[in-house]
Amino acid sequence: MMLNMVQALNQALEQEMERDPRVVVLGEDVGVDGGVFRVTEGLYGKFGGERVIDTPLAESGIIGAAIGMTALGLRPVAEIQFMGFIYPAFNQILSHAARLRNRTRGRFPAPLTIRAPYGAGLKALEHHSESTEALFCQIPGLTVVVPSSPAEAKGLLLAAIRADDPVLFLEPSRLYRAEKEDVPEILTELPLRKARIIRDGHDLTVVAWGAMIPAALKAAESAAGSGVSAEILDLRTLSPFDEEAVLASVGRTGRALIVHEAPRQCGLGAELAAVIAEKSLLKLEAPILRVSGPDITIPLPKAENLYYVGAERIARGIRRLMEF
Amino acid sequence: MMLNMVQALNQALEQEMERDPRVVVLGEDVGVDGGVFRVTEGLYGKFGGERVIDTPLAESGIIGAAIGMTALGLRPVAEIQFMGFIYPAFNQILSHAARLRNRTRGRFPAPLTIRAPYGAGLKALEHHSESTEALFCQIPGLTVVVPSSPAEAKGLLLAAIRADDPVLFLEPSRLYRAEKEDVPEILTELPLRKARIIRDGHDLTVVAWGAMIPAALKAAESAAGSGVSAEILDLRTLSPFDEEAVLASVGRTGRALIVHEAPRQCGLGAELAAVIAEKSLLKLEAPILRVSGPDITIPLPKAENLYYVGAERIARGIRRLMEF
Amino acid sequence: MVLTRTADQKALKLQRQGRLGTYAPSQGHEACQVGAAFGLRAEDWIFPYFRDLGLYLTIGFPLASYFHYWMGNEAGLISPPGLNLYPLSITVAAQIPQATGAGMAANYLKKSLAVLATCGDGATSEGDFHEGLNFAGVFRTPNVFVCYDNQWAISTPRSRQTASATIAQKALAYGIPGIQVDGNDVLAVLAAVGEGLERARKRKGPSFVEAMTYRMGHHTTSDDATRYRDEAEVKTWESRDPLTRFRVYLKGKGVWDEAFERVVTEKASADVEAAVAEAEAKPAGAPEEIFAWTFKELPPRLAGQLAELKEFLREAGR
Amino acid sequence: MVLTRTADQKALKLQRQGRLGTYAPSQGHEACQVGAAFGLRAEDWIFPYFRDLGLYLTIGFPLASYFHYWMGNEAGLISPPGLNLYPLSITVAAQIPQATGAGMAANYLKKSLAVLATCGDGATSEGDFHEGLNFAGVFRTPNVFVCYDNQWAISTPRSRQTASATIAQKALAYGIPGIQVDGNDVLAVLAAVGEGLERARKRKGPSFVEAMTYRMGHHTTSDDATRYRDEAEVKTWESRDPLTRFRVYLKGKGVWDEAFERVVTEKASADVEAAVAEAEAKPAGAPEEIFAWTFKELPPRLAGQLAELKEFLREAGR
Repeated sequence: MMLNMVQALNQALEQEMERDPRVVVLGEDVGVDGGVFRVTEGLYGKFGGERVIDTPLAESGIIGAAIGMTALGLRPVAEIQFMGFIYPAFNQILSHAARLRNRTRGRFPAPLTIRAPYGAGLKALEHHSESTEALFCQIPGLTVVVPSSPAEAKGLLLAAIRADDPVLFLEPSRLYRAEKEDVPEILTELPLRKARIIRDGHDLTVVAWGAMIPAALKAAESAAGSGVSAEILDLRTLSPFDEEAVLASVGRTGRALIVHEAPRQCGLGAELAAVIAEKSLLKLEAPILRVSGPDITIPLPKAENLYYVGAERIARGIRRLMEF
Repeated sequence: MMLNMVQALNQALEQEMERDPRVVVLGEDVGVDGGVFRVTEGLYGKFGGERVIDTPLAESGIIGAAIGMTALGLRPVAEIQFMGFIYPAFNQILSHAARLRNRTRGRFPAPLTIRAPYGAGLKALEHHSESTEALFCQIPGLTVVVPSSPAEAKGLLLAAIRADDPVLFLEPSRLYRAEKEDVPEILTELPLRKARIIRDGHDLTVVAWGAMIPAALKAAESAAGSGVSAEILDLRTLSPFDEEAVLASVGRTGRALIVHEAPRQCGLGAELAAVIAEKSLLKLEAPILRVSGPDITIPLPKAENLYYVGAERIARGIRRLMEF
Repeated sequence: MVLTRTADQKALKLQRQGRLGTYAPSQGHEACQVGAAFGLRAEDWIFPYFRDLGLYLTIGFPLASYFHYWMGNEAGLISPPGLNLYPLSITVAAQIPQATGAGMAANYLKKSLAVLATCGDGATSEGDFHEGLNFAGVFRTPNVFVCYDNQWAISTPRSRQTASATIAQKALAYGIPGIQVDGNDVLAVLAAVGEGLERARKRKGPSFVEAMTYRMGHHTTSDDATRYRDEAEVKTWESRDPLTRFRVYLKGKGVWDEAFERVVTEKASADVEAAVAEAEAKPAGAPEEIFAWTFKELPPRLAGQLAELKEFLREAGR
Repeated sequence: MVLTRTADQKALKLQRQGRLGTYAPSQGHEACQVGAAFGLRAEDWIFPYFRDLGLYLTIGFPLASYFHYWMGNEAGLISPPGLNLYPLSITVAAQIPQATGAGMAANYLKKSLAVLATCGDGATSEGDFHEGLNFAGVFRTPNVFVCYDNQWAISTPRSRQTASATIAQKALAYGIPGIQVDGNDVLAVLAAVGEGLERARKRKGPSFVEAMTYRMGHHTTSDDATRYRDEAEVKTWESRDPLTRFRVYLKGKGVWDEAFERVVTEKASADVEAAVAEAEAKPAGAPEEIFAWTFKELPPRLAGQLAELKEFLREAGR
């Protein structure tokens, strides 16, 4: 069935709730309203208010409550309305959810999923365009996942909910309704921790995720016009990430371009570059480049385009890398 | 006068409060008790409870209040008792303190200083040995400073308080009473954003900060016995960091070893490696190596030594880099 | 209040025309916003939230700037010199401990002034609300906290926001006097907040006002309130329109007539149109503008990124 | 309570001897810890904080594990099978919303059980306390929240922690019944908490108990309480020792005599010594142990770091 990402996520939630009575959904406006982006639409009507829970406006309370639910064997899926509003819950995520397995030597893992839309491109209010995934990639015990298409979104969300570790599942809001894709009605989960090559190439490797994937594909097509063959690796799981796939691709192509819309400094691109620089230095034919947002707060809509990373900037990065 | 780091910090606070009536101190137990590490000892008696403020137990409240104080022209120095307890204040730091200058186009900057002890080595309770400085280095607008000796601590704290931007000032608790140093009674501030070479060398560059500096010096001495000449760069300001100094030193030596006690993934070492890999690739004679804590939560005291980065591990990193 | 209503409706119209971004409408809140602001003095401080148009206008904040912000430019948050207005908080309740801190500063500086903070009922569930009010109680700060209890936080009704019988009674948890007033009665709000401001200026400590009102519109222009609330409820509150009520009151006092209404309405329309024109004439952000305010001085790495951006724009022919 | 006192004093002695790490002593809290725990049933859940020795012992948590944790090994946090005890929270108040979530889960699962959470008076200032209690009120969870109001949060006296007249009245802000009891009277605590547990099991909603007590010792072994509090105050509370009071009560009931005391004391000492021996015999963490529990399956990158560590240890001859 042709679905956009919102519909695919909705289907994943509905099917998984039907399959597994341990799955509950909670968050601000996820119930009666169906979520501000409608990802949870229809669930309240189908599963009721004790299972699709409209909470008060309190992010730390939401994540803390989700943690407590795992104690009794539930698998909560908590929604944080926008990534820019997740920080009040930072302590519950970092000091608790991510550490419980380790603190209790496996007695009380915390298999919860935190969903949040993230990223720029919607010309939204302050705090509504955040892309701070790297902050969460330094948290031991936390799995961070970002889908790049409707089918990916469904399969990875199923995997996130079924994972026995806490997962931060970041949804690129720019892709919510961008395109439809054929999403199998019956779909098992896609593997976590595995990157996928979505375009083969031999001149350079573009490592990206989320909304940067369609942009990178576009840039690669335009580069192909100039005879440049770009391989594109969709990282999918940002932490723990698939180092082997990254090194294998860069080893083949000899050039690495890392793309993210987050600020450059201490973005996940830094870690990827560092790993390549440590383990594949002799295979490199050019410096490792990053195309990213600058190290500033993302501007309000009037100047958002000056910040935002799209196909043009990626294409420019490809050119610069090939010209080296 | 020979002072340890606690005494040097205490002297900086006292002198700056005498000099500038806008400086106030707030936090848990900073007043009557003089701080759990005694950094604020004596200030309550000297300046009174409206200026050296014992707050209720609420980290977001502390930072939020400090921000509000800057509105009326004060320069608050807020203490978070341990870095592991700073996360509830993450939203106030990231979304507010660091952004106010930008949000108001300079009308309301937030010149506050947040002090927090950090790092391992004290064999402390859970959450008392955190080293998550990199989480704060991706926040645009926030300056992150770490001193590595008593005199540095005094000079950099003075600079942090006088800075017109918000500063996170992280104090390596392991160095609080480790050594005394001659600290000038009259000392103006040391420059922010400037690294310093604390040991000249020509075979490789060790970039480090905080408690890793004495360890790196020890490792460099032992390497010198094997004829290896290690240059040591104390980064001091972690964000925005002194890229020029890093590239200049690595350009001279051709080898880079980055040392931090934080987990490796997405640590600041990743950004340093990425910058070197982007801008100085052709000058490198060996891969960029990182010596760091592993990507796990720091263990409780019985196994803390398995995590902790000290001179031995740094020496091993130097050997591996030179053997390449 | 008429100006507020007029400007608010204009903002909605501009949003539909694509001339203004996502917008949080104020309809229904005119009395509590204006009433909260009316008793303020020049030396007082204000920590507002994101639905506070009437407050902004009452204290003399330029409407053009207000539009400019919601059109998508940070420069619209700049308070004119002499206006002690902190930028509105979008992250819910973060302004509460900040306002308390301003009150602590006033105490330390021995200033006789009041610090006003506003929030919605949803904000009362956030940790920051609690921490800020608790500090205010402990430090006896010169704060007045006003909660516009408008019954809905997006789709969450007041009854599911908290099981507390009133919001006002939450103040008792902090040793702060709390009062509930009719938020659609501008004079009631003014009286209650005014009393709090006086207490504050006399350094008698903080106070809390719950102003009962109703969010007549959607949460923002991205929201569709018909999905989750009853039209009948909206109708009930329509009949309590704060403007109508004040009009009736003024008429009873003999100071309102249709000519007066016409003058006020026309003045409001003209002011709003002028403000829109002024806001739309302001330049969009340039590369330098978005880089300039991260730090006091541009660090070399940021300067490099700015140069990179400008080079990209040049190459792209923009 | 005797066992708690004996184990607590032993922990302090071990800490001074360097055999146990920084420790948060429980002296003075025996009645509220034991009283809070005594009415629990096997199906109930517990979310404790870091000063809860008496609670742990009352519900049958192995003392050897408790020592093991405070000696510096995570394995000491493992609850035995069948014991619904979540790991204690060191970060203040984080356990409160977690306990509420457990209550929400119980509601969803239609289980008749109670969820107990404990905290100190300092915790009541944290945002998480507020958010967790507010959720409990809204969702009518089967929670009992017990605050050991021990007058001091490190150096902050109760009077500077909040301007609220009582901690118990804070519950009213969440539509939750709150009660203040004498926390040094084990039967009073048991009665109040027991009533709450019954309410919870009958799905009548949450309740809150403030148990007035006193932290007789330092905050932890790293603290020096003589720097900030009056010896006279400590003396006053010494005379209210919960053990003495219960002894007097039992004597009055004719169920206490010196022979009984001797038996109890000797049993406690023997149990404590056995627990210490058991805890000290446990192995220190191995490299595999500190890596094994970050994720369910060790990711390749972590496996690489583990190999790196083992190589380092081998090279270093350890």
